[in-house]
Amino acid sequence: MAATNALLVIIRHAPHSSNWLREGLDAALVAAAFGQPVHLLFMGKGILALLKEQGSGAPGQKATLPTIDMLEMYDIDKLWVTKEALQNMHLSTDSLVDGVTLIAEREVAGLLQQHTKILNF
Amino acid sequence: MMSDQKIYRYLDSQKKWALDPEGYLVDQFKWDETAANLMAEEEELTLTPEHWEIIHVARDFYQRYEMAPAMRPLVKATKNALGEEKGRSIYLMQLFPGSPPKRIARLAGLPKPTNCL
Amino acid sequence: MILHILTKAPGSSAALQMQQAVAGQDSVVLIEEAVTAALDPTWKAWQQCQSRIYLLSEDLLARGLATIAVDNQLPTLEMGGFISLTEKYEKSVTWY
Amino acid sequence: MMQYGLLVMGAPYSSPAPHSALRFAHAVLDRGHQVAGVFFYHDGVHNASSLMAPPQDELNLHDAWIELHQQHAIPLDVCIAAALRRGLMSESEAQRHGKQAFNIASPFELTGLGQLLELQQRSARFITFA
Repeated sequence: MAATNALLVIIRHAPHSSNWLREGLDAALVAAAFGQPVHLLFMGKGILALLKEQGSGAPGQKATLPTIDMLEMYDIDKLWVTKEALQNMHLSTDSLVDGVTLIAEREVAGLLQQHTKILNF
Repeated sequence: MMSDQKIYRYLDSQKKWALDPEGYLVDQFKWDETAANLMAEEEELTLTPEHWEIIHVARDFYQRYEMAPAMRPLVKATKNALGEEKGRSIYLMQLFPGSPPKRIARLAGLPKPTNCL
Repeated sequence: MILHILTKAPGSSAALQMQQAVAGQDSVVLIEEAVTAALDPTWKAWQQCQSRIYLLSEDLLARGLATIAVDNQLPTLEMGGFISLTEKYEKSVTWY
Repeated sequence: MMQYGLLVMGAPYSSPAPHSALRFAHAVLDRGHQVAGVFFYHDGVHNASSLMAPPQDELNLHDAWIELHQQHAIPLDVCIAAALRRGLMSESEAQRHGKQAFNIASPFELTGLGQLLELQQRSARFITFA
């Protein structure tokens, strides 16, 4: 993949732990709302945002899953996850929402190089 | 219950619908078509079947994604529900002049789109 | 080419994720809690980013780690050196 | 001479990020560069609270940012959604939300996330402190 003007938003925090996840996704949505192409890279516990069986509303906060589902309405369709991160958490792709693209951990560095704009959450 | 619970005024003389300082419903669950018509009247807008289609698109969007739609996703949701002809920002601007996402959210009884979006 | 800024200690998930993301030509600046890396000369990143990884001396001094960094022959830089690196690298990513 | 954009996401006195960002900003300016703007997001929005009252002999971060603004006319933008959620608001927002008090005033400006993206676009260098 050649250099891209898309904004890369890196998501590294899990739902229901802090507001990093929500505020990272908000930044991605706003960029997309302004017409900027946006790509998402999920690292570490950030992957938990993509679990398809997340309940709603618990505990007293807005659920993440509806926002993940909503990404396609903003034409955000690149959701990268590394195979190694999945393995570390003993998860398989079956537990994740549709539309996730698996990459190898050694591809992460290249991905960062290709994007001129990066926001890390 | 949404975060903004301060009652600023009422939409109707029977005080059935409380509004916040910006004219949004304080209690989303009290929304019905009568409330929508009253709010539209305040805005000097007459709701036609074309308006109602879009209001329902916005309500369905909120049901599914738990967020009132900003312009871009609203256009896409309209396109998905009602076809290419209507799924364009110019069409929404004609029906709801000014800021369609904000006006539609109000009329559809949704929380106002967050300031950032 | 990216300048990576790490603010958390080696062993933190921020540090591990940064190590995954560093490419050949990148540099790394360790600031805040990340300067505790001075205590661990066996940290993998020292090898991974040889000669392109630096500790911010102000943050070392504040934590009483300056002498240890010297003893372990680890490269340090002042705030001015940090600015120089940001001049050299168009992009930066902070890991926290 | 280059334009630097700074993103601050750490809260005062619970994260060293604001101190690092301030020191970095001064060093950048000493080098002859410019700071195009500082954007406060996530817990960084607390930097904008005018009700911050640390002990007298400690640096008041709120005042330090204002000093930076006064000396170099650097915009201090605060994400409005992140701020309101955390109980930080300007007088007009307080009225709009029916609140009794407010703690954000000029030169801090409540603004949308669009400003963050715009700052990133127009800065030759964009550095995050979190």
